[in-house]
Amino acid sequence: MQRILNDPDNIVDEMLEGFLKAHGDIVEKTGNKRVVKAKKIKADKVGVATGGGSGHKPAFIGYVGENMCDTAAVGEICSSPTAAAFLDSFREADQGKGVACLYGNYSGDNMNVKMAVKMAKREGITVKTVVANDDVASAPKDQPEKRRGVAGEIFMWKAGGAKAALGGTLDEVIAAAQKAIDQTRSVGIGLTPCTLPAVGHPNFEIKEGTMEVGIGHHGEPGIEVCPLESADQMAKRMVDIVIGDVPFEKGDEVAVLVSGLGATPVMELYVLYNEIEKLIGGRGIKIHRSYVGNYFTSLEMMGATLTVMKLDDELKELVDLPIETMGLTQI
Amino acid sequence: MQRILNDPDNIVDEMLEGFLKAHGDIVEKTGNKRVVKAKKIKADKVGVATGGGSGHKPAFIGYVGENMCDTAAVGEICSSPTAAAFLDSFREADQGKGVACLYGNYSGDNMNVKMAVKMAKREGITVKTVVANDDVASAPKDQPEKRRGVAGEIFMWKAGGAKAALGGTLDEVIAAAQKAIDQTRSVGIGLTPCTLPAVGHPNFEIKEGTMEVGIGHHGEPGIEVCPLESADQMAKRMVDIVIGDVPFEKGDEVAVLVSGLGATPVMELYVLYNEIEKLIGGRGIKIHRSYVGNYFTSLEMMGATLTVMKLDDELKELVDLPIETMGLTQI
Amino acid sequence: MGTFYNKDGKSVLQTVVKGIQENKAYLGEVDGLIGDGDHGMNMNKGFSLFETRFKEEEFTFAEGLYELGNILFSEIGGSMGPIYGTILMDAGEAGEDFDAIGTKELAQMLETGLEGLYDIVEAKVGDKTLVDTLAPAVEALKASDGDFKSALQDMKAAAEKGRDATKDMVAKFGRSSRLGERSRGVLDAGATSCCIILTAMADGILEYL
Amino acid sequence: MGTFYNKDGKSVLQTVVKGIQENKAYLGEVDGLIGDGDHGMNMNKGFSLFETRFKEEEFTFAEGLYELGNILFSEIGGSMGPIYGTILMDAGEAGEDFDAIGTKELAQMLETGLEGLYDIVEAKVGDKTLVDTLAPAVEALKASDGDFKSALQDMKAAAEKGRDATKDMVAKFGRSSRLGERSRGVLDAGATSCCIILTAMADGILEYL
Ligand SMILES: Nc1ncnc2c1ncn2[C@@H]1O[C@H](COP(=O)(O)OP(=O)(O)O)[C@@H](O)[C@H]1O
Ligand SMILES: Nc1ncnc2c1ncn2[C@@H]1O[C@H](COP(=O)(O)OP(=O)(O)O)[C@@H](O)[C@H]1O
Ligand SMILES: [Mg+2]
Ligand SMILES: [Mg+2]
Ligand SMILES: [Mg+2]
Ligand SMILES: [Mg+2]
Repeated sequence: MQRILNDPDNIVDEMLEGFLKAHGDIVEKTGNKRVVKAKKIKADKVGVATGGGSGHKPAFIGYVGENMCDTAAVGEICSSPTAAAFLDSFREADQGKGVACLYGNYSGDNMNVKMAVKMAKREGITVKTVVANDDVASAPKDQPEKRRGVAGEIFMWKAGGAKAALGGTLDEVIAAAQKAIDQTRSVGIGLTPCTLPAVGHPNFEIKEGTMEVGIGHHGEPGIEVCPLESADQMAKRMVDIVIGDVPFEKGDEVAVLVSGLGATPVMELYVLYNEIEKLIGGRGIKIHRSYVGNYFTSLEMMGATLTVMKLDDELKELVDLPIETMGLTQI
Repeated sequence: MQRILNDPDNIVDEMLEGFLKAHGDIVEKTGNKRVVKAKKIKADKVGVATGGGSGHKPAFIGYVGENMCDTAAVGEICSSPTAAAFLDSFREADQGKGVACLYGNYSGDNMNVKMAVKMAKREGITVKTVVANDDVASAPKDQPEKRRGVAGEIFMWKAGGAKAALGGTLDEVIAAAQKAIDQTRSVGIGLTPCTLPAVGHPNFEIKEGTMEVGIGHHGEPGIEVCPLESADQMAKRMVDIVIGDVPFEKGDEVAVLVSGLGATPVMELYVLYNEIEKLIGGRGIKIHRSYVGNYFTSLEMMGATLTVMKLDDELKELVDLPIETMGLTQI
Repeated sequence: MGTFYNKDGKSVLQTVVKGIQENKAYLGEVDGLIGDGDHGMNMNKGFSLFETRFKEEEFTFAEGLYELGNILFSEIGGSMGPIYGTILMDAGEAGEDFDAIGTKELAQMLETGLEGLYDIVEAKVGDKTLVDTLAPAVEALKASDGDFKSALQDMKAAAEKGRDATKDMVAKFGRSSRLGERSRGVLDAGATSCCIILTAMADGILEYL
Repeated sequence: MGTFYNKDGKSVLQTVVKGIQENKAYLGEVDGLIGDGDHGMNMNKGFSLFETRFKEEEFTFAEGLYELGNILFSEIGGSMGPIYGTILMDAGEAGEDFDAIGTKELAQMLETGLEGLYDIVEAKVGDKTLVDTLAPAVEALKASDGDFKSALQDMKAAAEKGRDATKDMVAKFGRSSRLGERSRGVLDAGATSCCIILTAMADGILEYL
C-alpha cells in the first residue's frame, strides 16, 4: 500500500487538522473535533448542515463555505459520522431559523441523522432533512428510497445552500434541495478498487480489462461487470442510464457534473466529458453549466461518475450563485 | 491499463475539446488547436504565455485565466509543445506590450521556446522568458541551470500573471516572475509510477514498500530510493530538502503548495500538510498562504510535491491577487 | 444453575474485545464482499478505544457493556454506532442493578438490547443483518432450562446457526440490500461480528462458572 | 560506386517509417529507463503521421526527409521536433537539387543535418545523445572510398557502434543529464532511434543498388 499515512486509525483526525490549517479563510473548527463549520455563517439565515464518511474529498467538508453548507459532520472512512457529531453540527449551523440537514442515503447516516434530529428537537432546534438518492444504478426506479446518494449531493447542497443564503425559510430551503435532488440522476463506472488504509488491501476486485458499471462510492458492486470500453462507449452507457431514468427531455436545460473517483487522470475526465457533451447535446438537451474534476471521490479508485440535474429558473439561479469552498469556488 | 480513453494517440486533442467545452467561461480556442487563450485578456497589458507537455493537469492550460496566464501551448503527453504552438501562443498573448513566456526547464521546451522567440522577433513581437528551475532534487545547488521546473511554476505564473494584470511593464513582469521562481524550491516523493496511455505499461518502477525521493514530474528518477516512510517522516525529508536549499530563514513569510501527483487521495495530502505545517512553523517560518490539492500532477502517479516560496511585500501582493482559472480560483 | 458476579465483568469484556481485535481482518473481508469493507476496521477501532480508555478502571459487566456501546455510539458512528451502541447501552442499563448474573439476567439484558435495536431499525429475522444472530441467541437463552453453562452453550450454538443462516439470505437492509440476489451466498458482516461478540461473551463468562 | 535516384526516395522513407513503427515499444522502454518513456510513442506518432499524409503523394528522397522533419517540428514537438526536425529538414534541403544520390551526396545531406543540429544544441560526441550516432555515421560516409554499397555498410556499422558507445556514457544533455552517474549503463534513446533511422535508410537505399 503506497500511501501517505501515519497511524491509519488516526487518518481522519490528522486530515482534519491539516484541512483546518490550510483553509482557515473558509472554515473553522468547533468544539467537536469531528464537526467543521464555515467561517462566516451569515446571521439570521437557515443553517445548512451535512455530513458523511471520509474518503470522498472534497466531500463533505470541502463543500462547507459561503453560500453552500454551513457545517459538516465527519465520519470515519466510509462510515457515517456519529449522531453526536450530527447533533453538534446542527447546533453550530442553527442561527435560530432552523437547520436543513442535506445528506446521502446510507443506512448509517440515516440512523445517526434520525437520532441527532430527535436530540436537536429536545433542545428546541428544528431540523428538517433531505436525503440524496441520485444513484440510478443502486436500485430500480420504483424504489427511490433505496437509492444511494452520490455526486448529485453537490447539486443538492448547491441549491439548498444558495436558497438559504438568499434568505429562504427552512421550508423553502428544504423544498429547493429536495427539488434539486429529485431532478438529479447519477451513475458511476469503476475501473480499479480502493484500499482503506486501516485494511491495507483492496476489499473488492475489478479485473484488469473489465469495468464495474454502476459502482457505488464505497465500491459497492454495480449493475453489471463488462469488458473495459473506450471513452465514447462509456459515455454512451452513462448518458443512457442517467438520461433514461426520467426527468430529462429534449429542450431541457441541465447542469452536468463529471467527477473522477480519485485516481483517474483529470485529462481523461475531459476526454469523457467531450463524449458526454456530444451525446447530451445530440438529444437536444442544453448544458447550462458543467463541472469536470474530482468533486466526489472514493479514495484512490479509478473511474468516473456522471451527474445530470434538470434545471428550472429557480435551480438555475441557485446553481449560478457564487460560492467559495475548498471543493468548488465559483465567481 | 484501466483508463478512460479512445485512441491514445488522440488523447491530447480530445482532452482539449472537452476542456474548452467545460470552461468556455474562462478560456477559448484559437486558430492553433494546440493553443488555448484566456477569454478576457485585458487590452494594453503585457501578455503572459506558458506551455508544456500534457499529463500534468491542471498544468498548463488549467492556469490560463484572468490575472494568471493569457495563453498556453499544449504538447503531447510529457513532451514539449512545438515551436509553432509557442509562436502562436505568443501571437495570441501579445497586446502590443510584449510577452513574458514563463515555462519549465526541460530540454524540449528550451529548444522550442528559443526557436519560437526567434520567429516572434522577426514578426516584431518581443518575448522575454523566465525558466522555472525550482526542483531541488534535479541538480546540485551550484548547477541551477540544470534544475527542472515543477510545481513552483504555479508561483511563477501567479507572480508574473498578477504583475501583468496590475499594469507592469514587460521587464517588471519578467522581474517578478524571476524573483518568484528564484525564491521558490520544490521536491517530490513518488510512490507509484504512471503509465503513458500510448505506451500501455509503466515505464519505470517504484517497488511496493519503497519511495522515490526527488522524483520528477515525468517519473525521472530522484536522489534516492528508500523504504516507504510514514507521513511525518516524509514531511521531514521534504521540508529539510526544500528549506535547506537557501533562501528560507527564521522569521520569513512563505507561501506553501502541497500537490498530489495525481492518484494519491487528497485526504492524505492534508495528513502530509499537517506535518509540513508543524515543521515549517517549528523553524520560525510563517505560512502566509497555503495550497493543498492536485495542482501539478503526473497522470496517475501516487505521491506528492512540496513547494515553498519566500515572500516579500511585492510577492505577497502578487500571490494574494484574485484569479479565476480551472486549476485555481482565488477570491 | 450458576451465576457470575456483575463486578467480575471486566475480564468478560476483555475477552469480547479480543474476539473483535483478532477478527478485524476477517470482518473486513466479509464486509468487503457485499459491503464497503470497513466493518472490521471500525469495530476494532471502537473496541480497542474502549480497551485503552478503561484499562485502569474498575467496572461491572453491565457498566462495561454500556461504556463500550457509548464509545461506538458517540465516537465511531457508521452503522455500528447506533446499532451496537443501542444494543450494548440498553443491555448494560438493563443489567445495572444486578449483583449476580445468570441465565435469566443475561437473557433480560440482551433482550432489552434487541428491543432497543428494533426501535431504530426495521430489520427482522431473515433480512440478513445482525438481528439474525442476536434474536435466536436471545431466544436460546430464554428457552434454556436454567443451567447457565448449558444456556451459554445453547446461546453460542444459536448465534452460530443464525450467523450461518444469513449466507443464504438476500439482504434487505443496509449497504448490501441494493444488491438483491447478488447479496446471496455470503455471510452478513454484522451477523458475523455479533456472533463473535456473543461467543466471546459466553466464553468469558464460562471462565467464572 | 553506385547511386540511387532521388525520385525513388519514397520507398526508402517508407522503410525508415517502418523501422520506427516496429521499434515503438522498444524505444519507449529505452527512454523509460532514464527518461520519461515517451520517445517511442512520439516518434511513432510523427513518422506514422507522415506515412498517412503522404501515402498518395509522389515525392523525392530529399523532399520526403524535409516533410518528415517538418511534421516532427511543427506537429510533434517535444525534443524530437526541433532535433530531428532540424536534422531532416536541413538534410532534405541540402539534397533538393540532386538527381542521383551516392556516397558523396548522402554524406553532404546528413552532414548538413548534423551541422543544423549543432546550431541548436550544445551536445558533442560523448555526451550521450543522438549526436553519438549521427556524427560517426557522417564521418564513415565521408571516409568511405566511394563505393556506395560499402559506404552504406560502413555508415550502419558506425551508427551501431556510436549507439552502443552511449551505453557507457554519462548523459550531459536532455532529461537524463540530471542523473549523473545513474545514467550510465543504458543506451541513449535518441542515439537508439537515430541508429534505427540510419540503418533503415541504408537498407532502403541498398534495395536500389
Ligand atoms: N438498516 C439496518 N438494519 C439492521 N442492520 C443493519 C442495517 N444497516 C446495516 N446493518 C448491519 O450493519 C452491518 C454493516 O456494518 P458496517 O460495515 O460497520 O457499516 P456500513 O454498512 O455503514 O459500512 C451489516 O452487515 C448489517 O448487519
Ligand atoms: N539538449 C539536447 N541535446 C542533444 N540531444 C538531446 C537533447 N535533449 C534531448 N536529446 C535527445 O533526445 C532524446 C530524448 O528524446 P525524447 O524522449 O523524444 O524527448 P524528451 O526527453 O523531451 O522526452 C535523448 O535520448 C537525446 O538523445
Ligand atoms: Mg461503511
Ligand atoms: Mg518527453
Ligand atoms: Mg461496512
Ligand atoms: Mg522522452
